[in-house]
Amino acid sequence: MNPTAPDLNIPASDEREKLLERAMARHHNSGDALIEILHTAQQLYGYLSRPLLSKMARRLNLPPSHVLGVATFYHLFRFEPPKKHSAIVCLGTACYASGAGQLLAAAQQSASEGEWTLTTGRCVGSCGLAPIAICDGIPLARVKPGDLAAVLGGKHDG
Amino acid sequence: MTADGLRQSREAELDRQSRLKNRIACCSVAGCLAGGGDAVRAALAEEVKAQGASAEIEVCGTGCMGLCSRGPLVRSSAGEITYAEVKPGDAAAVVRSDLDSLNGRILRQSDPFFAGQRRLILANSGKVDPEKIAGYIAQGGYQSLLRATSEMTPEEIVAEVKKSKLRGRGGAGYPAGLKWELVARHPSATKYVICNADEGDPGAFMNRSVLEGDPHRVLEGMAIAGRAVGAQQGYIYARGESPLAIERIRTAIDQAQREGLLGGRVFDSDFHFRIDLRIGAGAYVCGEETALIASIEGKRGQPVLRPPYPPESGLWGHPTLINNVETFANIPQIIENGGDWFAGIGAPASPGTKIFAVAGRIRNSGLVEVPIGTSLRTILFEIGGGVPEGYEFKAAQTGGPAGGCIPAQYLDVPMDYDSLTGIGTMMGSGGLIVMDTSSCMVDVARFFMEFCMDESCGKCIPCRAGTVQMNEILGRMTSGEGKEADFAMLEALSGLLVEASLCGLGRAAPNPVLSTLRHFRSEYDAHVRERRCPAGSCRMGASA
Amino acid sequence: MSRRIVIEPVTRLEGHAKITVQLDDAGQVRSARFHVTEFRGFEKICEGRPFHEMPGLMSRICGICPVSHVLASSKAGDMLLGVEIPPAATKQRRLVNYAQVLQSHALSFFHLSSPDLLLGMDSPPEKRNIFGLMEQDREFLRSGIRLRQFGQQIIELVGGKRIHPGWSGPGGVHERFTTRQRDEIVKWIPESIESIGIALDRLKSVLDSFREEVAHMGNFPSLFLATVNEEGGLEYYDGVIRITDGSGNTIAEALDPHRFYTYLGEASESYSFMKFPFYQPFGYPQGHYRVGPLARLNVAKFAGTYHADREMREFKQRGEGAVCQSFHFHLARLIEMLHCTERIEELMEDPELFEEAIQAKASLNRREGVGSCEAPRGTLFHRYWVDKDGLMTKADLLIATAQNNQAMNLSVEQTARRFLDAEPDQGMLNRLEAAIRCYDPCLSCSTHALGRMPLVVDVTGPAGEPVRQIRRET
Amino acid sequence: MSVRTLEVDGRTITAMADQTIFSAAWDNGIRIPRLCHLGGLPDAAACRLCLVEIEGQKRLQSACTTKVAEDMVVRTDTPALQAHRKLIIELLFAERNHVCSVCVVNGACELQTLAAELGVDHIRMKPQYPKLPVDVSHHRFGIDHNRCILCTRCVRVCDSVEGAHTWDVAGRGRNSLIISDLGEPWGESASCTSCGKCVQVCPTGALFSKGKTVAEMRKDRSFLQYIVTAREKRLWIAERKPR
Repeated sequence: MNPTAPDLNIPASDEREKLLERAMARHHNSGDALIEILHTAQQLYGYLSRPLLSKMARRLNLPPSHVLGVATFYHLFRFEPPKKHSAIVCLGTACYASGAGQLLAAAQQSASEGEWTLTTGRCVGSCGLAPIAICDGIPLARVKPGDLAAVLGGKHDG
Repeated sequence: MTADGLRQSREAELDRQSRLKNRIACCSVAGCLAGGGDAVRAALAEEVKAQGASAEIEVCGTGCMGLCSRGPLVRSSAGEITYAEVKPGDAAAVVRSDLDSLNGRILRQSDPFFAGQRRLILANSGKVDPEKIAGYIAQGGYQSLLRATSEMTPEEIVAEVKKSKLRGRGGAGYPAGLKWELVARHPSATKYVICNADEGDPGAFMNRSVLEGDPHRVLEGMAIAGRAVGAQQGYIYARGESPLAIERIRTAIDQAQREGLLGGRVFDSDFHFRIDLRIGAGAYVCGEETALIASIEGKRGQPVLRPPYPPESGLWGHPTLINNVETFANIPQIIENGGDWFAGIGAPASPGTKIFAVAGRIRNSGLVEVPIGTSLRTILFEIGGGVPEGYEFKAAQTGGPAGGCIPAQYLDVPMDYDSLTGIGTMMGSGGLIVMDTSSCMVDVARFFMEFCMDESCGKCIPCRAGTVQMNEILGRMTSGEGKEADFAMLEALSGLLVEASLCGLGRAAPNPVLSTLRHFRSEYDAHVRERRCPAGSCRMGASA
Repeated sequence: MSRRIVIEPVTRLEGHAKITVQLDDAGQVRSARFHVTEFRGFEKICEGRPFHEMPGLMSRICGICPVSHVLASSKAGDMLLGVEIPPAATKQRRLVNYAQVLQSHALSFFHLSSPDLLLGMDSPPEKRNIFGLMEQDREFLRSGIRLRQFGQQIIELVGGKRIHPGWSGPGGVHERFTTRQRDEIVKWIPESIESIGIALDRLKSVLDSFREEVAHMGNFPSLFLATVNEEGGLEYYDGVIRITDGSGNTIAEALDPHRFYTYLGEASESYSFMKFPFYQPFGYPQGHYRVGPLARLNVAKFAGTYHADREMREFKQRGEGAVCQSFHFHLARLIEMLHCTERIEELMEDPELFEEAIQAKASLNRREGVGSCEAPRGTLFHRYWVDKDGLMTKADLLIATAQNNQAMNLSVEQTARRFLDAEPDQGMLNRLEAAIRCYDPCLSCSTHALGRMPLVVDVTGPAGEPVRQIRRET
Repeated sequence: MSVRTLEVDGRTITAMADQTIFSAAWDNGIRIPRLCHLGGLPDAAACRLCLVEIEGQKRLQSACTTKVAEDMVVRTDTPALQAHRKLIIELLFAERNHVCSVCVVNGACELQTLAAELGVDHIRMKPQYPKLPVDVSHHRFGIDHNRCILCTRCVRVCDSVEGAHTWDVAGRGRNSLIISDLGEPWGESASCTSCGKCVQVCPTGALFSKGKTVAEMRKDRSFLQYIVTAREKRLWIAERKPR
């Protein structure tokens, strides 16, 4: 263990920490399970902070650079706290062919200052409903740029 | 579970079902759920309750029935009727089988969309609830695993799969039997079976629908494979972007383990087989088998040089059998009906059926399962209903970012592995996107190139930097800034990527460009020499 | 009728520029301007780079005087490290700086200016170049080429490469000076001193025929700025700044070059990318000053070497307190060459030059560093700011040619007034160029510019409308 | 160890059975270009410069990872291979910011040398010039990502020879970046032993010793051979060439 590594600021009583510890224990603190544990950590904390990554590196006996290298390789991992709402615009082929490009442009414009984290997906698997956007888990099928912009720009609260 | 237990379980469920007056199965995979399927199902359940018919009418979920563009779909066992575009308000009419008020949204089995298909892998769709193992068992599920563990030797299983001439459904079409044999013959004591469920092609959702709709079929196929090659551990590597599929697999594994169909001493044999789920985290390249293995090992999903191939040295250096979802889903029926039966379906060189995810400018978009070798015309114009009025067919894109475009003159080409390769595209995992004359083919190539650029793992230079430059050139062309010299550079870079890339992603990345250059060269010329987009839909076309 | 004449670019300069002569209705010169229309943005390139790379990077500013930039940059680096470098390193840097002045002056005088001086301003342009001179006086030109070679030889011997030496950096230099190198160098010295003497005699003998040019091509009182040593003698590497005026009076003494920005300001004009530096207490434009060979000989009280001192005494006789004619830059240049050669000879005998310690090791100790030295064209200042890791956050370069900017403009105007006839002819055009060429401006570094300007002469009417255009292909 | 006989570029050569084509060719004076391979490090087969044609094989194979075989016929320098290599070098130059004239290893850079050998005197594609950081927080060394070609030699030497695993690659594709520890400045890395091996194996000026100016940096890899040989043959005193 590295004595000079930054200390963790998460209180020991934190329930999430216990859950994470348990997840790591379930995988016998094996480095092979890194991606699984990153998933768990992100679910618990919303994103992967540096102290969190450092903690996992120590517990799983992995070099920190390896942990960050793996985490940043995959697009689903976040390193910043997510905003209040999240929207995914699908850019799969079918959606693209149905005008997802314009959809994304409209969404980007209205999401830039709002409370929405806007990401793009490569096919959410609902090609029959193209173009599709998913706002806070709710799919908007055959959505028009204006409607999506209204959702992202408005005081949508759900 | 014992053989008797399986039989009893099956009979009990069949008996229960036979006493029902009607089973109303609501499509409960991503496509229909996105269209409001959950609310429909809730409304139906409410309606049944309100009518006091809970004892005789069951409302359940089921796998993908195919016609996603007209979802949510609901299927009624009474009269074998499928209702399309069902809204919660239709609940009463559906429960009462009030056909008049559902007029125009009634699909019978004779509808060309259903009649033209041969559903083997998707056989349970509309019948089995993916969240309940009993339904799968009732349809004869796990019988093949029973056979494989109690009546067949591993060698016999491999022989049967070889006899079936099943080819891997992941895209390359490598004969599954040969792969199984390689792993089976390896003397290593530790071996693994991996199910590649990292279906990442944009526009492809076959595997996902199979996992969401009939997960046990895949588990059974994997277990049979484990028995055949001598592995005791299997992994399903699923896309992190498909939460529903992940949930369904998890449930299914739990159920199978609880029933003793997975785990130690399956059917009281000496066969032990566990399956664990591994979840990807958003990396297309992990569909490549060595990258997938790296990812399961907790590493960056970067491909490593082959050989050695996974059957020799795969997961943690042990012999590993990797097949994709659809391949494994084929296994139970091959064991059940025999390899010869399977070999008799579809094209002689590539037998069986194939699921295509048909989307884009087409009337009936969704999942279509047909015998391999069915012509594109049949799939698109008979089953798919053709392009909607006012549009004209231009090309179909197969094989995702690694594939190519099929122009109208090849509509009669049989959809099998070798024929598609012959016209410069590939079967791929089964995505089939229909484009009409308003699609700019240069922009289509650019779209796929951008995809490959974003998804390149960055390990080898040709793919990492070559995709950037190809994207740059295609971007230039679609903005009206293309140069004559760009053609030569595109070709040179394509050649480099095809020949020098480390893995399949890089080698296949130029395919959409090469294929569109081959079939739609005049469109490129118009962009570069005349500074116009004939389809009028790329960046240049839009601004003009 | 008011006309505007534009000449661009001025040929036989290291860089490109253009001249506009504005005429009034009477056909007289209203004003004349020397435009610098290129922009190179070297300061921008430096940002974010480690300061250790600066000497190498800065040497790329200019292919003519890379050494000057390397030295100023190295000295700024020394200051960032907070070290005094070993004597051997200082002496090596001095040696190379002398060599640099020698080769640059040789290029300016023999290759660029001597065709005008020896063939006459009105000789046909196709003859009035180095090839024309070659036909007339092969031996003379050869001696000039050899002199430049001598300077370059030293730079190559010590710095490794002739054009872009990276031998010096923050803290000192990177290779020891050897007796073998000395032996190579001393061979050249007698010949050099003789050649420079001959050139001096040649120049002095033709000066009478340039009476008009001497009097009207940049003859005006101004301030002069240069580095001098503690005794007030000629100094090129390390000293204090002294400023004198057109009558030889001392305006400022013993100014710290590391604080140049406290007494030198920079003004800008819309017509030029090049800044107009001025002496702050006098304001702009009154505070404009000249730097370079002429300024150095005016500011310094003596040279400190035998031959140069003799020539310098004679030189100072040409003015009253100060030599104000920019035409005498040429003469000053030759005297400096003589001085540099003598200094090189002295250094060859200096045991400290051969000492083992050549590098002061230290890590970053300051966040701001200034380095200055006398470049062939005048005083050069580099000022750097770095972050805590030593990455450059900002660079500010004050370059010799820029400091002569105002003087060049005045010279152009004066020349135009005197030599402009009713129609622009080649002799006039050439004199305008020659006026600029006195300063041997290195425009590429003073504007840090990149690119080429077409050669165009524009004549415009009262409202600025073009009357005619003269093109001259380079 | 048994011996194999094979043909490389028309010459018949012999090699140990466990030798790669690359090292067998090298032993016989046939130099195959490469940037990611370095004797003594595990191979990545990533730069694709050492690809060779092997008779009877459809695909080009990387010489650094392909073992020799009896009667193998290898061609290392066909026009097609040369064209690929030139293009790879061009791609590298266009990918980041490789301006030799202001680089610390100018004149001693493997990328530059290869470009010269292959006759790459200009690039025909659009330079990307991403604005990447320079990290000089380490007291002895610096890393300039603009000059990094992502060969991962540093990552490999740090992991397999030094054993510190300070370096790794973060991100992917064109956004790949070499990182130390959790992406903190190198100087704050707790795992770095400051051994400098990464600096010495770096083929370009991406990793450099601080205090070096343009064209001054020279890389010394003798330590690698020494460590590897010493481990294998227990030769603890390195043979050093007299300076």
